[in-house]
Amino acid sequence: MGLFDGDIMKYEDWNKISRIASRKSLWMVHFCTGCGAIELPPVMTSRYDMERFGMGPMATPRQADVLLITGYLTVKTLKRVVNVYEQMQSPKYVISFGSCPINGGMYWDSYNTVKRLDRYLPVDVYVGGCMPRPEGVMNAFLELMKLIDEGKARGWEKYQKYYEQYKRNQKMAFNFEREKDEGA
Amino acid sequence: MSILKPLKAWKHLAKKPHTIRYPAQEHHDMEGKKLPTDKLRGFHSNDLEKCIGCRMCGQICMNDAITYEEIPELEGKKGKNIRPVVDYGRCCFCGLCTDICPTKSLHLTPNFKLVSTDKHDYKFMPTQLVTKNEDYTVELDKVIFDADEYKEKF
Amino acid sequence: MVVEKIAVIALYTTIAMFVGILFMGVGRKIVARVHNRVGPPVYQGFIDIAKLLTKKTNISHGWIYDLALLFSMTGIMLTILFLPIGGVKLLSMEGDAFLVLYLLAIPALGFALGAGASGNPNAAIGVMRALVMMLSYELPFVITLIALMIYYDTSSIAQIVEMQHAKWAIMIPPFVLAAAVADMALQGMLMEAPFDIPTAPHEIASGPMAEFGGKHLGALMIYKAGTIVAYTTLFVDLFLGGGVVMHDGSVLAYLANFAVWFILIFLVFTLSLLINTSFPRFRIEQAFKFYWKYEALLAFISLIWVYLMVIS
Amino acid sequence: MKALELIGKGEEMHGRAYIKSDKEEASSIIKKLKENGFDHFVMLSCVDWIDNNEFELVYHLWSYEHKEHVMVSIILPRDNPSMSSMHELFPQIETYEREIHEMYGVDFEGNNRLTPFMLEGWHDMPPMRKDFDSKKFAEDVFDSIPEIKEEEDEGI
Repeated sequence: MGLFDGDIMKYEDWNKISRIASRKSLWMVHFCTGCGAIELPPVMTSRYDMERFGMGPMATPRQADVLLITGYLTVKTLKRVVNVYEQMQSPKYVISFGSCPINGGMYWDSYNTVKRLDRYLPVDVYVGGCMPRPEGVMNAFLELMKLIDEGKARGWEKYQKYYEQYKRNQKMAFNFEREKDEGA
Repeated sequence: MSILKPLKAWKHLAKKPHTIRYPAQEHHDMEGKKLPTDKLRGFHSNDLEKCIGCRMCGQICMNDAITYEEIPELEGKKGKNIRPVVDYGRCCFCGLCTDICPTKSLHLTPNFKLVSTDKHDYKFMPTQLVTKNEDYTVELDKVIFDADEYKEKF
Repeated sequence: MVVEKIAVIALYTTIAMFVGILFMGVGRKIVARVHNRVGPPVYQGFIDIAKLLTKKTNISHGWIYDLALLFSMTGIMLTILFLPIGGVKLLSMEGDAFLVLYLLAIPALGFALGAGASGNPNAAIGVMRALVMMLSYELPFVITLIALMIYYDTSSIAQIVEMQHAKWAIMIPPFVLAAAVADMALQGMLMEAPFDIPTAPHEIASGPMAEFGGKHLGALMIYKAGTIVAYTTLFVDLFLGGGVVMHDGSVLAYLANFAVWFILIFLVFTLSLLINTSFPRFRIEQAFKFYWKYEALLAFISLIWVYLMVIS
Repeated sequence: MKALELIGKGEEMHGRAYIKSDKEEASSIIKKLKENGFDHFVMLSCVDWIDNNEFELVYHLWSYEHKEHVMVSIILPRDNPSMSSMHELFPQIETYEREIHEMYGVDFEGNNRLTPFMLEGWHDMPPMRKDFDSKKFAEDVFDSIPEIKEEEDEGI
């Protein structure tokens, strides 16, 4: 790796190029978990047209950079979301939509909905609202671009660093009763 | 010929795009009014002078989103010295709290944009600094702020 | 001499890739305008590739997966080198029309090899469809090529281009028909609608590319850029005189030919994109039927017409 | 109403025929209805009447011929409720039975596909029963999951 160790280009400069490029070309994986998915069509199509910022929907997680958690997340969906998130190639970012992933939303007393997304996945940007309007969604994208440019969107590094804690929390949510019985 | 009918789509090449260039351009309706209208149910606004701390909003809230914060500086006024704090990680903007409010001090503004990297930003005490019709022109952080900030001002 | 030749070849392939990547961005802009949108900036292709090549992690599925991309990239570069670009011959020789036909199959096979090595079932379906598609568009395309070879009495693409100096092939009545057939074949080669079933993103999760990500996808996009230039140049060389307007060999003629070549491949690519934006997708057996029934019939008519012109 | 004439009992309720039945009789009633034009099985629902200590299973049928909606209701005891499966009559009933088995714990004899359907790794009481305290469960399970403890930021 002599190329990037300072022989030709400093590692920081290389990182900066990477950040500038990934800011202007965020591809999102088209995986809709909840009601917020319906706010995406106006954002993607001609009314708000997020392709202006180089964003576009991608069919597979391997090609994508952004994972959108559009609304509530059941335990069953969380398993799939974690699969998708781990298949994505870093740098990767997570945006959470609406009230539900922040603190449960209107499913705060539900038996099958995970209440706080940040205990299972590192979230880079939250959007408020139930659901956020397309302008709010656009604001979230712009905020994420700003964070990437400043080098502050480091959810994926956090996930690598605290991997054990995230895995433990995910396991606790996946088979909650079994774990509790074994513990008792 | 029906096979050539889809080619009508090419006429859009000569037209101006339909897109709203969002951060630079706001969404307007056909008459030039800003959208969304005043009726949009966005974040709350509360007139702390008018509010009497009756806890009605917290009781009717089905999402358990409203808790109360004590403000000692309000002691001596009519009612109790507690004021509602709304958790927007729970709120679903149904408007029941504004319907039940006996003094009509709590209402929903058309402000709906709040993007943050910290989930704790979503729990704050709504205050009222502007009248309802002017809400558009004011930035979100000028309308609402944290309970702590509010206390310092007194 | 050899060093000069290698430098020129490297320059040409670099320019071809550059033009291809630029065309990807321009293409997205044109598609967006037909959709009534604003669309990304025209340099979006460069940003996308830069982003993909600077990804931090990269998953490989074995050495076949890695080398297959190199295989298809080499195939497409060789194709570009055998085609006269603006009348400039790089590796042209007698009978290279047949060679180009063989070379056209190499990128698709390399692509298939890489996608097969990734082991994704969607990729397997996509590869199967891509190979069937290749089989379908080759028949009408080969017939039109034979018609050209009979008319110009040569099997060298460079000579076909030279003999079009006086009159482009598309101005001769039978070749109008043949050009229409070849344009639809080009649609299949570029995998644009209505023949985009091999990479249909909504059905089989972008097909052969399903497992590609990071640097591999970046390389794949460069390959895709190469195919755009190679196939449109092939069409321009065969029917539009290769963009040659001045034959005196001066520097001015060189630049003018290059500019005309650029404009012509842009027009051919734009036509392909506009067809892409306005038609729905054929199923694979419908595409096969379209090529082997209607297109092949039209190609045969033009071939017989040309034959009658030549013998009379 | 046509359905009431056919079966000879029941009452009209909000423009629909409502037939009360018991466990043994139900399948013969539904078979008779199916043979006489009520061939669209709409849905199977379950109500938990916790005060009476019983479940009510409601089979909804519709006839395109008579343009009539008929509900066949069966009362089951709340302890060890079981009912015979009707997937021979209507194959699609299997999925409804699966769901009700999972959400209420009603056992359907003869249905071989009573495997977990929407819940995964569920070991508690069926969640749609009224004595299941969803709020307490959510507090116990999801609020007990700890936050991610971050070290002091040293600029990753």
